[in-house]
Amino acid sequence: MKYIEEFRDGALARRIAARLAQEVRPGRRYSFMEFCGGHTHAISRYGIAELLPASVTMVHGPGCPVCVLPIGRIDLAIQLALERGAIVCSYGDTLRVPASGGLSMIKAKARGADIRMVYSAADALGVARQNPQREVVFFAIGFETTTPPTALVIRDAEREGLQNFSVLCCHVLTPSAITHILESPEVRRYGTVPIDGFIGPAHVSIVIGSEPYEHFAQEYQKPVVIAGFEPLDVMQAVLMLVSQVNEGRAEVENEFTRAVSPEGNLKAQALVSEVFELRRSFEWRGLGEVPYSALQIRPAYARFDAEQRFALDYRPVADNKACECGAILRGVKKPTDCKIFGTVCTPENPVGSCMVSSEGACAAHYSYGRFRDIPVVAA
Amino acid sequence: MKYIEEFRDGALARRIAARLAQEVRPGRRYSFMEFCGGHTHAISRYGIAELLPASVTMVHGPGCPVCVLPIGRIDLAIQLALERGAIVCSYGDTLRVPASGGLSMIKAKARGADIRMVYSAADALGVARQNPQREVVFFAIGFETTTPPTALVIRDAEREGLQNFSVLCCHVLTPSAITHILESPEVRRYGTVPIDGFIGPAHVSIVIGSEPYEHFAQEYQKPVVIAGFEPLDVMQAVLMLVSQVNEGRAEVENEFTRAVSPEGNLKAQALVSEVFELRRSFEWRGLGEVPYSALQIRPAYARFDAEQRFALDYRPVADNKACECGAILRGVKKPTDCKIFGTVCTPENPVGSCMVSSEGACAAHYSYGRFRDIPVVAA
Amino acid sequence: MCLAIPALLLELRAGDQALVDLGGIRKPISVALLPDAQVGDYVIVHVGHAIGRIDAEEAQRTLALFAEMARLEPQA
Amino acid sequence: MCLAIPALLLELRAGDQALVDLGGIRKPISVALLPDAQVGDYVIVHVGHAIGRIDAEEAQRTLALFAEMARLEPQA
Amino acid sequence: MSVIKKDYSRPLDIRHGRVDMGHGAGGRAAAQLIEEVFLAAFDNEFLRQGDDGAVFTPPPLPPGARLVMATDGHVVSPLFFPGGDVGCLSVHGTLNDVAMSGATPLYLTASFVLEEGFALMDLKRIVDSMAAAARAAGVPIITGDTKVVERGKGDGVFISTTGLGVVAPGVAIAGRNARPGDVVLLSGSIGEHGVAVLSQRESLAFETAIVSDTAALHGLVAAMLAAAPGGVRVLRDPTRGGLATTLNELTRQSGVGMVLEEAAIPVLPEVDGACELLGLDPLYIANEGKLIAVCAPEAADSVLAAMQAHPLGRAAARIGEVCADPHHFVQMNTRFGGRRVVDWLSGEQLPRIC
Amino acid sequence: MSVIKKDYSRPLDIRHGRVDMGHGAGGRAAAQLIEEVFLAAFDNEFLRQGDDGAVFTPPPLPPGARLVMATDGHVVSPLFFPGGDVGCLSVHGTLNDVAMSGATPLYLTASFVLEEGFALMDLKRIVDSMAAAARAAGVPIITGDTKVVERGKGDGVFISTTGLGVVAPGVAIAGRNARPGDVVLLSGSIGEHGVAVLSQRESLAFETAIVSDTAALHGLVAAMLAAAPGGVRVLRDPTRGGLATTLNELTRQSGVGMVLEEAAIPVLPEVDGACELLGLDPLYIANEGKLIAVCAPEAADSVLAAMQAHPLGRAAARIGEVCADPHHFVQMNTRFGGRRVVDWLSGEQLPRIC
Ligand code: SF4
Ligand code: SF4
Ligand SMILES: [Mg+2]
Ligand SMILES: [Mg+2]
Ligand SMILES: [Mg+2]
Ligand SMILES: [Mg+2]
Ligand SMILES: [Mg+2]
Ligand SMILES: [Mg+2]
Ligand SMILES: [Mg+2]
Ligand SMILES: [Mg+2]
Ligand SMILES: [Mg+2]
Ligand SMILES: [Mg+2]
Repeated sequence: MKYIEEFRDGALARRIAARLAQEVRPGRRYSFMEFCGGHTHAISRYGIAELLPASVTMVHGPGCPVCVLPIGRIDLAIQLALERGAIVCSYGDTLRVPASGGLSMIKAKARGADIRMVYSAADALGVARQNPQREVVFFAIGFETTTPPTALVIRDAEREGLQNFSVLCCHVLTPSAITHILESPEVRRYGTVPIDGFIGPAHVSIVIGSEPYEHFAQEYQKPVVIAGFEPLDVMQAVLMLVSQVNEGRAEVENEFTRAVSPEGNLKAQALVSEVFELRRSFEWRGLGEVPYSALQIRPAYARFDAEQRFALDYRPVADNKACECGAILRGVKKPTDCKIFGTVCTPENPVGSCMVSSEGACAAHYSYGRFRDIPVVAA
Repeated sequence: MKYIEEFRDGALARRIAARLAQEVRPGRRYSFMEFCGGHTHAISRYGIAELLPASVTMVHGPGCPVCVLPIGRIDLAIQLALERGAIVCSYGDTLRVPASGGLSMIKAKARGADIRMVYSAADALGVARQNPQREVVFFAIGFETTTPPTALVIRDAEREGLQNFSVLCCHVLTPSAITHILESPEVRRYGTVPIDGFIGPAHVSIVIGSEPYEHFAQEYQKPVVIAGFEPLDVMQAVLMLVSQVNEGRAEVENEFTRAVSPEGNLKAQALVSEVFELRRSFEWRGLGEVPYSALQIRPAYARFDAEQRFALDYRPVADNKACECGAILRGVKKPTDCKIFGTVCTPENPVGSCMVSSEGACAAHYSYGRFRDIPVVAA
Repeated sequence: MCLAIPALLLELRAGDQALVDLGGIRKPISVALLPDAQVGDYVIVHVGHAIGRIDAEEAQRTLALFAEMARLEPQA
Repeated sequence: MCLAIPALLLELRAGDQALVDLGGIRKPISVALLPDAQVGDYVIVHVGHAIGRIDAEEAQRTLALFAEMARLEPQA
Repeated sequence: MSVIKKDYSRPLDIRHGRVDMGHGAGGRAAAQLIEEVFLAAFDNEFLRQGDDGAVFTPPPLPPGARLVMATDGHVVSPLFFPGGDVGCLSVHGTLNDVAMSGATPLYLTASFVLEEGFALMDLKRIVDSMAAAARAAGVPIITGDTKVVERGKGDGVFISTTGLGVVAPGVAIAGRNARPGDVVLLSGSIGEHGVAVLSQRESLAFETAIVSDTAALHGLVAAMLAAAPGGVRVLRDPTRGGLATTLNELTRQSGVGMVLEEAAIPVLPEVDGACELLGLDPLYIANEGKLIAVCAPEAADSVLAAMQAHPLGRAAARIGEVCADPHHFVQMNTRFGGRRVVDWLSGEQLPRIC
Repeated sequence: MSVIKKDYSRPLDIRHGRVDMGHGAGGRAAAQLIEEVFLAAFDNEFLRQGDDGAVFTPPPLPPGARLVMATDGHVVSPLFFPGGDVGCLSVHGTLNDVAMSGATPLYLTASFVLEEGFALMDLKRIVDSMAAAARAAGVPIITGDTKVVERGKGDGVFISTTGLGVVAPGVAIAGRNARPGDVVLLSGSIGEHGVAVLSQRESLAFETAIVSDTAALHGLVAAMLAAAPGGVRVLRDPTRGGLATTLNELTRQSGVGMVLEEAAIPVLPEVDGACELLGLDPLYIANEGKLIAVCAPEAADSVLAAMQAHPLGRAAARIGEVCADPHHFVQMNTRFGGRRVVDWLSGEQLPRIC
């Protein structure tokens, strides 16, 4: 497959690895956060960690839209389906995220909730057209990449005058999350999370462009390299970050020039700002309430806003006590720091959201990397 | 089972048979119509014909509510379910009656119609309560026996203020059907259907009493013996009819005094006349349009009348050309007179309605009596 | 037509309901159409409703009539 | 995050729809978010929508950069 | 830092859990369901092989011995009914079809189609009931399969079982073997299974002490065969469609007719009562623990005696005779003194008002 | 006056008819459905016996020979997909489970659960496809059962089949037999069945030339066993859960680990494309005509050669090796040069956005 396979070439990977080994300064440690779950997934799936010099540590960031969904939001979706009789449509990965009372959307479905997996937001609109006598709610999650398709269906529903369709909007914003991490005491005050630079989002950046990252690079003096999700992209980005650190630079560099421009997709941006506006505050799993970190539907489209249509009342719900997802999403801990990783919490029975999506740090490590974990205890 | 088994005693039957054999006048033929399918069924199921003298012929009447349902009425019920999305509830035997286009309610169900068998009219009301968002129609058929329960649910629905319940009323009246037969050219003019007397309805008479039959006995000089549906009741009624004929009497006699009084169930009658009124004309399968032969829902209960609620337009549909149901229901022909009896038309694939209910003359003969038919042709 | 069957009324219940027994089978029915039905009556049940009752004396009389027949010697 | 994949745009269709090909798989997608998409473009498909396109020259440049790396002798 | 426990997995929450699509996807959840529900209940050396099929060494087959396979799907609604449930039914239903060849059943297999949302507790109850029935019958369930379908595309659980049995040399039992003059025996009263199930249908709800007659009949069959070697010509269990339909099958297969005596056919008063109430005929009601035997006239008495001496045949009776009839009619002399055809069931037997 | 024709019945209206509840009630309609659809298609001496089970004389079993039974329920949606349908699948799926014991399959049984309203035309198409598959495989369907469930309580048709096969003396194949040092072979490219089925799902609809790989593998197995007697230790068909899950089953059963070479696992570009598009992994996608063989190292080359010489094994490859590992991990050296765990499938494999 063109533009895919070329970026998964193992021989080239070994060359970049060799170059990296030359580039790292003896005695210096490098710690980079890959913001996106897409990078986390690539690192685990392709075994990139084994190709990096021992002095380079990758810290997983909060960039997985499924992982940052707070329990209370899933509860709302389940409530709509089970108590209000709505058809709730959602992307596949959302269905397994743990909610209150031992439920998840997929378990609610087994209890009779009419929950449907869709591949595209447009499919949810199709479900609404086919079921005019039912309320159909699209449970919309995702970062800036996934927001424009949601904006599109809201605009289309409005144009068509659909009466039974609404969106439960959980779209969140990348820059606010990065700022939040950079502002966190662990990074700023205690230095317990040393971050020497960021691998910047790939697909988010296709939409928003590379400009929004200039701010961090300047304000926090952290290098940012925007990189694609293929394994060579990741290796190259690490190499570029190491170079910046070595040279004392803190710039926004773009490894993913084949898809990302400075200004991004203007059409998509315009559509998003037509339909959505900044939300004053939004709860993220792991990060808590983060001001201006999410979107809500503009008043002009209020009748497509499930929160208003059903007068929903958001109730935050505490994560499982043992779960370290919060700390992991902030980069403070690693999956194996969690006491129940791989025992009580597995992809089969995820306790926290990081064990759900294969981009979640815990799931990625469990599924791809846990053969490295020692010691072994027979159960 | 008390009041059942005593009336099925084979030894007694043979005594009555013997008495009958004594009673019939040599050289005289006796021809009696059992109005009710219940009697038809008993005659076939218990093999009563074999116990009757050869000079006594039983002619089957039109008293099977399923058999007299015209195609157009079933079409209405199917239309409500398939095209109007209603839940249509009906008694079990109705489901197999042939309708237009090769359908029946049970075949419509296989095509997605929401058709539910109920044991009681009250169950249909229960379905309406449980499905407040759906229209629920009770397809009500039957003679006077079955009408009071329908009246009751309409009254109850009105008291409860149920908004989604209505009745497609197909209730018909026994006396009009008997009059129609007595007035038919075959009986009056040509004498092709010699009727020396009637076995009068059992359960209908519980409700309407024995008085309504006095009219026929006097007006048409035909003896009527009201009889229960157990086999001894039937034999005894035949004996009583033979005696009346022999003695030149034409009276209403009541063999079924254990259940039938002269005035009937007054409470039931009152309820029926509160809810229903005479219909100007109604199509019967076999008999055609018969004036004042059926009931319709009174204007005071109009919102429970499915015909008004859905603005239904009744279209009469001709029976299958080969089908002799009409002539059979009028007593003019016997099942074996039909060219397709037992070949194209079987209980499995009924062409006419007389092959549906086990009280239908064709079904009763096919299921219980056809071993008497000769000759045999290998298929 | 009109399948109906005599069953013993075992118990009157609220809302015009009653419980009947037929050969050991018990079934709730409506007695709304037979408001004076009593426990011990054999009521005639049709589509879940009592529409009438058996008059025990008349039943006896009918059976006696049959029995009388039985006493006559049949002609062979 | 945000699974997305470059696919060859084969055909533009009415209503902002298009057909793409990925390794022989053909799938209808929406190009409403990329109105200037052209047949022959490699568009980046996310949840059934083209959200961007591959700049072939830039892709070449990136690959050239890797290739350059490959020419350097690794230190064993 | 956490450690990786070998093969750790959280036990299923049988009390509150429900079947979800993952249990049918073939992954870890599926493996767990099989282990903790099916394997736990059926436990035997064949299942413990853990392979997709079960390998076994058949008993030595003397010359003239044959094998028999029978399969049945079980889709009863409701799943639990007085006297049984779909689990034990799925064991008996297939064992009986094996036994009706005069065979000794050896092994069973089971294939489950579960509906998403089905309570694990109910599943366990059903599987435990299957296991108990299989154990009581002395026939292990040696291999199986589980699929899960979406809610609204199944009905709790469907169980298809297949049985393998061995027919001893000299035993020649088949539906085509009835001959005019043969005697028709019935092992007991009819209609209990069907009435027990009907009594639980929401729309018909009636109370009854009747319980399903579901039972494994191979023991009874063995006793009958032993009583009159070569004397039993046909065996058949009158399940769906009841006695009437089953006898019609046999007259058609053998190209004969039959004449039954209504008075000889045992029916419990409660079954009669339920049938009167609903307008049904006991001859068409399903049985799950009864059999029909057609015997050579000279063997009939000893076969009947052997039946009556067995706990599952105490009420066995001679109910009729085979005759020549090019129409293959089953006729019946009614208790009332008449005669009538006893036809095949047509369509479904629906409760009727007329 | 009409006459009674012997055994007259109107033929089924296959073109316009649909399954109704009567077809499952055991009466005349049920008998007719069986005769005109099932018997017409499967026709063989066993079914023609017309009994509830099929009696047969097994082939002579030399000392050391064993029998194997396997059962599988088939619930695929949609029922028809590129390259096959639930009918042929239900034959191949079970034959393959029999073959994975190294057995020669002898007989099949089939149990159908039909949904009220299912078009008879579709049923006939499916049954004909089953018949063709069974005939091609040389294995007759000797007995069966049909049930009908109400609309909304089934999904068109579910088919549970059970197979009986014979394992030759000396053949000892089981999931527990893998040993460190053994070689893992795969008979061809993976993921085609799953992708072909997915491509027909309304919500995912994509066009592809991919067709299901559904096929009966016992011929391939016979060729492999002949090539290296005693050399094949484990056989398994990687169906639900795909190659990844099946290998995890095997490592667990044998108490070993495995190391795979990603570059050696054949995957068609279209399968790769579909997986990229939907966020799936071909290692977890179902196959219906592939097998995994674990062989003694000295036998691997001849087994592989035999596979490649067979039409169903042309793309066969050596994909990895068995190793000692108390965790029973399946690990994989990635094409990229890293190493990772290849875990069990967890839950269902859902298309994902991240
Ligand atoms: S292993 Fe599970 S519980 Fe622990 S941090 Fe990860 S997701 Fe949370
Ligand atoms: S046999 Fe059938 S077609 Fe003929 S009269 Fe009777 S019901 Fe009508
Ligand atoms: Mg069977
Ligand atoms: Mg059976
Ligand atoms: Mg049977
Ligand atoms: Mg299986
Ligand atoms: Mg259901
Ligand atoms: Mg199997
Ligand atoms: Mg299989
Ligand atoms: Mg298998
Ligand atoms: Mg069967
Ligand atoms: Mg369905």
